[in-house]
Amino acid sequence: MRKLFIIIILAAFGLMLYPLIQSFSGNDHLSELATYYAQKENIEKVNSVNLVTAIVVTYRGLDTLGEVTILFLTAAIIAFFLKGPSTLRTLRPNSEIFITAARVLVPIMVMFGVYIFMNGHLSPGGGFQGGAVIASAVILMFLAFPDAPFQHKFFGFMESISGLVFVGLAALGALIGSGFLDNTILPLGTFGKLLSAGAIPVIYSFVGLKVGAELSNILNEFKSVQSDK
Amino acid sequence: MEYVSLTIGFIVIIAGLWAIMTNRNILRMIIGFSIFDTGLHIVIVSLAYVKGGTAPILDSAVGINEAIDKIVDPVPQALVLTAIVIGLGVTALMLAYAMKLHKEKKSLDIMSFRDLKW
Amino acid sequence: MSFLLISIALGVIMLVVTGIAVFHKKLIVAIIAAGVLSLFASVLYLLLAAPDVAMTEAAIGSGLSTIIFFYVLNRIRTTNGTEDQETV
Amino acid sequence: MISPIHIISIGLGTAFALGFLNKKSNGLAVSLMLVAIALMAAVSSSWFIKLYQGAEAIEVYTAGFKPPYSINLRMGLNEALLSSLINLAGFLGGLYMFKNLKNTGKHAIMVFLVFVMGLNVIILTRDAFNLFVFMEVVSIATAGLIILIQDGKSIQAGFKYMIATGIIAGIFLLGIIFAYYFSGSLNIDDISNSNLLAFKGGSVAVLMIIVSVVLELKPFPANGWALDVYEASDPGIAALISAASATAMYFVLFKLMPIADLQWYKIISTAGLITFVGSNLFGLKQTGARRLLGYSSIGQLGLLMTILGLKPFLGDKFEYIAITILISHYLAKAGLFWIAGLLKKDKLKDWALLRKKPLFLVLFGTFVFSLIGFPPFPSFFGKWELIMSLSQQGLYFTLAMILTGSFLEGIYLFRWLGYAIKMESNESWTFKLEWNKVIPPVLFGILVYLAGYYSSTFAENFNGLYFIALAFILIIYLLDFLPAAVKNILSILSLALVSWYMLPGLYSEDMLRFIFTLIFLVGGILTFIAGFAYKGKREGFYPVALLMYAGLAIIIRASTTLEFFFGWELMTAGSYFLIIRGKKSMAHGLSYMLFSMAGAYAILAAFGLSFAETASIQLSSLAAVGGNITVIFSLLAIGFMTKTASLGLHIWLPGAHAEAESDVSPMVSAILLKAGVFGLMILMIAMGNNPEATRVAYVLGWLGALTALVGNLAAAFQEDAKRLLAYSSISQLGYILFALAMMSHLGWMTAMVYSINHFLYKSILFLTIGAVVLKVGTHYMYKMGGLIKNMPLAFIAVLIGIIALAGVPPLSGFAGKWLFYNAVIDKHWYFQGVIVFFSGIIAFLYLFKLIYSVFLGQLKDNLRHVKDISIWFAIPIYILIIGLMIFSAKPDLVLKPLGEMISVWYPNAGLSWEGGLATAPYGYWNGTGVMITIGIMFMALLGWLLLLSSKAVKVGQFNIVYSAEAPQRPETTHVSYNIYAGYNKALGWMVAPKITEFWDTMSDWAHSLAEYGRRLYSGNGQVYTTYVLAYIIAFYLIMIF
Repeated sequence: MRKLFIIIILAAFGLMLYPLIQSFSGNDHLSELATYYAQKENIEKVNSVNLVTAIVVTYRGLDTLGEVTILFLTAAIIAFFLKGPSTLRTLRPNSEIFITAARVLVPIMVMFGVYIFMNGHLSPGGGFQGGAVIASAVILMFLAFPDAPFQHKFFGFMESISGLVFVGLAALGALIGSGFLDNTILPLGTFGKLLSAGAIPVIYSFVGLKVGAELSNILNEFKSVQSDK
Repeated sequence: MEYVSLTIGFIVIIAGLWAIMTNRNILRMIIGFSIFDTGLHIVIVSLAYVKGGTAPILDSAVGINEAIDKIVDPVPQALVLTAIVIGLGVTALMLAYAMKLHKEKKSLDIMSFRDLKW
Repeated sequence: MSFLLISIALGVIMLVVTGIAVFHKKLIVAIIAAGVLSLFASVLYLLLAAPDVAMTEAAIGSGLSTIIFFYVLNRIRTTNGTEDQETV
Repeated sequence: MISPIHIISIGLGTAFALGFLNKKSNGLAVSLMLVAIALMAAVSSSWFIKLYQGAEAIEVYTAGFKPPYSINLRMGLNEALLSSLINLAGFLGGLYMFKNLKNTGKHAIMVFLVFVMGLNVIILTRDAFNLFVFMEVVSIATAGLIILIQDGKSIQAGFKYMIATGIIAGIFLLGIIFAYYFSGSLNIDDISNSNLLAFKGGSVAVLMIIVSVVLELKPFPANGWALDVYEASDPGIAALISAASATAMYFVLFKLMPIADLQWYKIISTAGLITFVGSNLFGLKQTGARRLLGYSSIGQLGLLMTILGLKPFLGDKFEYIAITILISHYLAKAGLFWIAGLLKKDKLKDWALLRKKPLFLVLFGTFVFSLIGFPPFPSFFGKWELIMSLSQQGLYFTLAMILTGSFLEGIYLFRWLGYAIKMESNESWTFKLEWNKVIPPVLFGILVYLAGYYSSTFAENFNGLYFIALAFILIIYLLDFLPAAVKNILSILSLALVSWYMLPGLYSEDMLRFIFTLIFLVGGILTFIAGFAYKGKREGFYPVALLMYAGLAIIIRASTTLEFFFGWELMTAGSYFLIIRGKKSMAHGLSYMLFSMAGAYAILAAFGLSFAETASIQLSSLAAVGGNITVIFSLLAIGFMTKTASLGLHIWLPGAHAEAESDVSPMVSAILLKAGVFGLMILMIAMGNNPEATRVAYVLGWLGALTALVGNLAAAFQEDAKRLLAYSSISQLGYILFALAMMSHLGWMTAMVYSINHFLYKSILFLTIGAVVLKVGTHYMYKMGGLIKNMPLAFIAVLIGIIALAGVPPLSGFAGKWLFYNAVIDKHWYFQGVIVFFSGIIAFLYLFKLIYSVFLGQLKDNLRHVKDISIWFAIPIYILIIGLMIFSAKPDLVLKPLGEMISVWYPNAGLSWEGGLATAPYGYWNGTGVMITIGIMFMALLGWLLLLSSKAVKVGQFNIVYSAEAPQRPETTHVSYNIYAGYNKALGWMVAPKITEFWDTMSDWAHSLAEYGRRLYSGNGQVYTTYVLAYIIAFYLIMIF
């Protein structure tokens, strides 16, 4: 009976979505807004090869700020929500190969993550992706060294400092540049080079660090509760 | 192609809603949310597609001068990046809730959590 | 044209995976299926010329979320007595 | 000027920086958070001040690009006001929760700070997707704050909240992305300019955007999750959700509405209306404070939503109405939640504990009254404008529903207030009040008054001087620590001052108002004199009594319907508190309040209709009403008759008057009821000439006659002396209504004479009986008896009172009767006249019973040493008796000018005077002559009796002995117990509590409906998601059809 009701509702919902498909005609050209972003003179104003990055960090940087805030919130909430005594659980010791591989892999993954966000304005990827890769490295560490203590302080510090730098750079844009999150507070550099696009790589790097630290924190909280049996 | 992906997106959204509304198990509801989110992201990316377009990254293939005619819309892509991360935050928080709820009643059945009503 | 065929094929696979994620009896399979769905979605994003999104979805949607799911599932299994094993 | 963007820098920067602090410095962390919020508040309020002084709204572009290319924020007057409000609530909320936050640690503090910051951005941003992101920020922060207390319930509520908002956010995102696809921009202004509604897909996108914001406003019935959140989260958090979040979300809807069209406004207003009525209906069955507040919050949001939906109709009034009601809700709801948190009691009945802290009781009352929309609070003015505009637009159904919803809200809020004031409570206030938890509600309590004053300055034709009266009452309240006598003197002086200021002018200009001023204010002074009999402080008595008198004075002074209504509501509020002071008055206070509210809404609706027709709120413009006259006249008459307690609307009166304190009974009986009479007279003066009104008046005449009969009959069967007098009041007011309804010169003359008489003798009787009750300690007549020797002063007063009441010569009651018969014959209302005549005979029965069972017969053993009534009661009583005598002996003093006055409206068939001799069409009467004649006869009889008495044999009082045993029910041995049992058999069916039963049944129905309906909220979070989706579908269906 209830399922029938839900089927009816979802069917109606599907019918409601239908006009959207009906009115959808694909794109033959860019929308007005995207056209502006893709114009040469405007690209040069930001000087980022990756237009998505230009939008994420500069044009719509406030969204990104909100987004890292959400991760920050989630990490904070989970931190006080799941906090509990964490007594260690004895696990089956990992195989030597796995541990050795992890020893090698973790630094490489971290480096890779850093590479991704440093090149966010040049190639696909950026702060979030790089941050996620760093977090993956942390997971690998958790798996390989379940007994190793998690560097709470370090990650907390990273999180705070990168958040502050982000907000600070953004506010600096409003103070000395032409607006909050203005990337031209640093020299724009040569198009296509690592040191270009003004503040974008700097901001995106700190976004990456922050996301990495936040995700690691979240993962750690979930991991810690594993052991409080 | 964009029609196909848009349709898939919608179907995935509805499937996610179905999972949310019919599964009494909280974890399955959260999986439903995850599916719902994925569907949303597919829809958004589909809307960004321009016929025959390339990624909005200017490299040797797409020069700075021809960007307008070649690339796909970068705006929805930027939005979906944000949305994915938000989705992760929401999912993680829901899962934390699920753990707490389970700890409280040793059950994941949503029907067991009806202390507040009327 | 070939893109269209690929996307249709991908779409069919994704719908099947979605079906598994929604209907499969075993929770763990459902979780994995949801992760796989994300993974296929990121392939779709590549087709739709969105490499940034594809990377993010792959790393976050199918990677990290699934891991958190596993953590939670693991935690719940360890605290669960014998009772509703089936539902978990 | 600091750019508004730095609200974000400050908020987020501090939140991130808090991460550096270690675990031990949580106190520092909270303080830093408060500093950050204070800075944010400083930024927003400095903008508010600047914009208020006329500066242009500014746009902040991020990254230096113009919108739509980058995200822009707008700081306009509305934005500045609302973000200031949010930051204020955030700051006080943070202060309030200092300890909780400190104990939970820095992470919770960060969440709190981000929550407040996020709300600011929601207000400021003009970008749709940015709005989505920060709505997510806020909703995740909310989900975090809900579980701050980490008990099972809050976790459940938080989870329900998350799944519901998860779906809502998804739909919102879908809508935004399609809006972008169709319009090519994410800027809200661009989206609204691009006419999305022109094609199907676009309208679905609009639907998704609007409906999800509506869902965030918790519309009925898709709001089960929200109720749980209000109930389960920490009250400090609930306060913020209710005050700050709701404010922000409301503004979001306001901001997004331009993308929709008129049809959408209508849908929103309907959805809001359903929420307002539905939520308040379900609120009836709540027993827990926080859930009740949740229902009320949702109801208020529904009202606000309705107002937003009506924006196209309200025109430039919209902002005033929305802001006044929003601010009332904001201040009151936050304050109530904060008090709830202080009290730590969730059962409504346990709120009686609040009595132990009068400050909080006053705050509680303030917030309740401001929620309902009583003066002087902002919502009063907002609701007034709303009703006026609605009726101007002919939206009668909406108007009726809004009043219904408000009434339902009034029921549960006043019941709750009644519990707090009167419920039995043995608990003692054990916990400490921390200053940080006291300041926020106190500050909001003060603000709500200031906001009320400020709102009044925008109202047209409203005399701000009335606030001086309120300020004076406030001073009296602040002096509450003084002994009663001092406050009594101050009160008497203030009434004397007002009388001295008002009376001379009125005497020459407006006899009608002069007489009513005499009754209200001089009567007030006299009843205050009796107050000297009370020892101690009499806490809370003087402010509320003065409030009632202030209301009465304003009614007299009012020149516009707004002022009249303002005074009317003040009087209602004051008298409510007076009534509920009585010993067992909880239920009576409530029923008084409910009838008064219903009456007030009838009056309000009628004023609205009249405004719609005449486009003027001058009281005099009532005369210009033509089209809707039957409706307006009936509504006003019903409204005023709730105060005159006419049959059907009278059930509040007996209990309320009987249980009131001894000197309050005359205030609420002899004086207060006349406000209804005054209202009726104003009404009939304005509209009486219209034939349609005459038809209604005919019905009123019958109603008056029946009221007189039933009131008297019921009085005859009472054993409680004060109840007897109360029923007698009902009946006397029935006479007055009857006489007024005749709408002739003699009829009105009768009504005026009855009004004056009733004031005089009912004051005398209530004061005397009240004083006797104070001495003997019981209301029941069968427990008294034979008091004549102990209380000669009281006996004489009662004797004179009942002679006047009975209408036998020589006292002025006879004048009333005489005029009455003339008027009836003149009007040819014989049937009704017979009924009234018959009820007059019944009056003898209870009057006899009153004097006989109290003063004559056997003296009870325990009353042997009882003393005469207090001198402080005797003084006003005998002043009134002198007044009565003068009026009886020289009626022409008053009646002549009265006749002249009435001649203005009813020139024909008046009295003609020759000295003291009045001649009516059907007879003549000389008050002075009658007085002298009867006086001589009386003296002669008395002399003869005294002569005979020397031969009389004295019998000792306790000369008889019970044979063997004490009787089972001692009262049955009293000679006048159940004295009219015989009549009761014959006529008792007429006074069977049919009407009470009728109202009880109505109330039962409403409550069963609420009980049945609220099962909708099954507690299952999953079901709530179904409702959410079904709600969206419902909107879609409405949209396409």
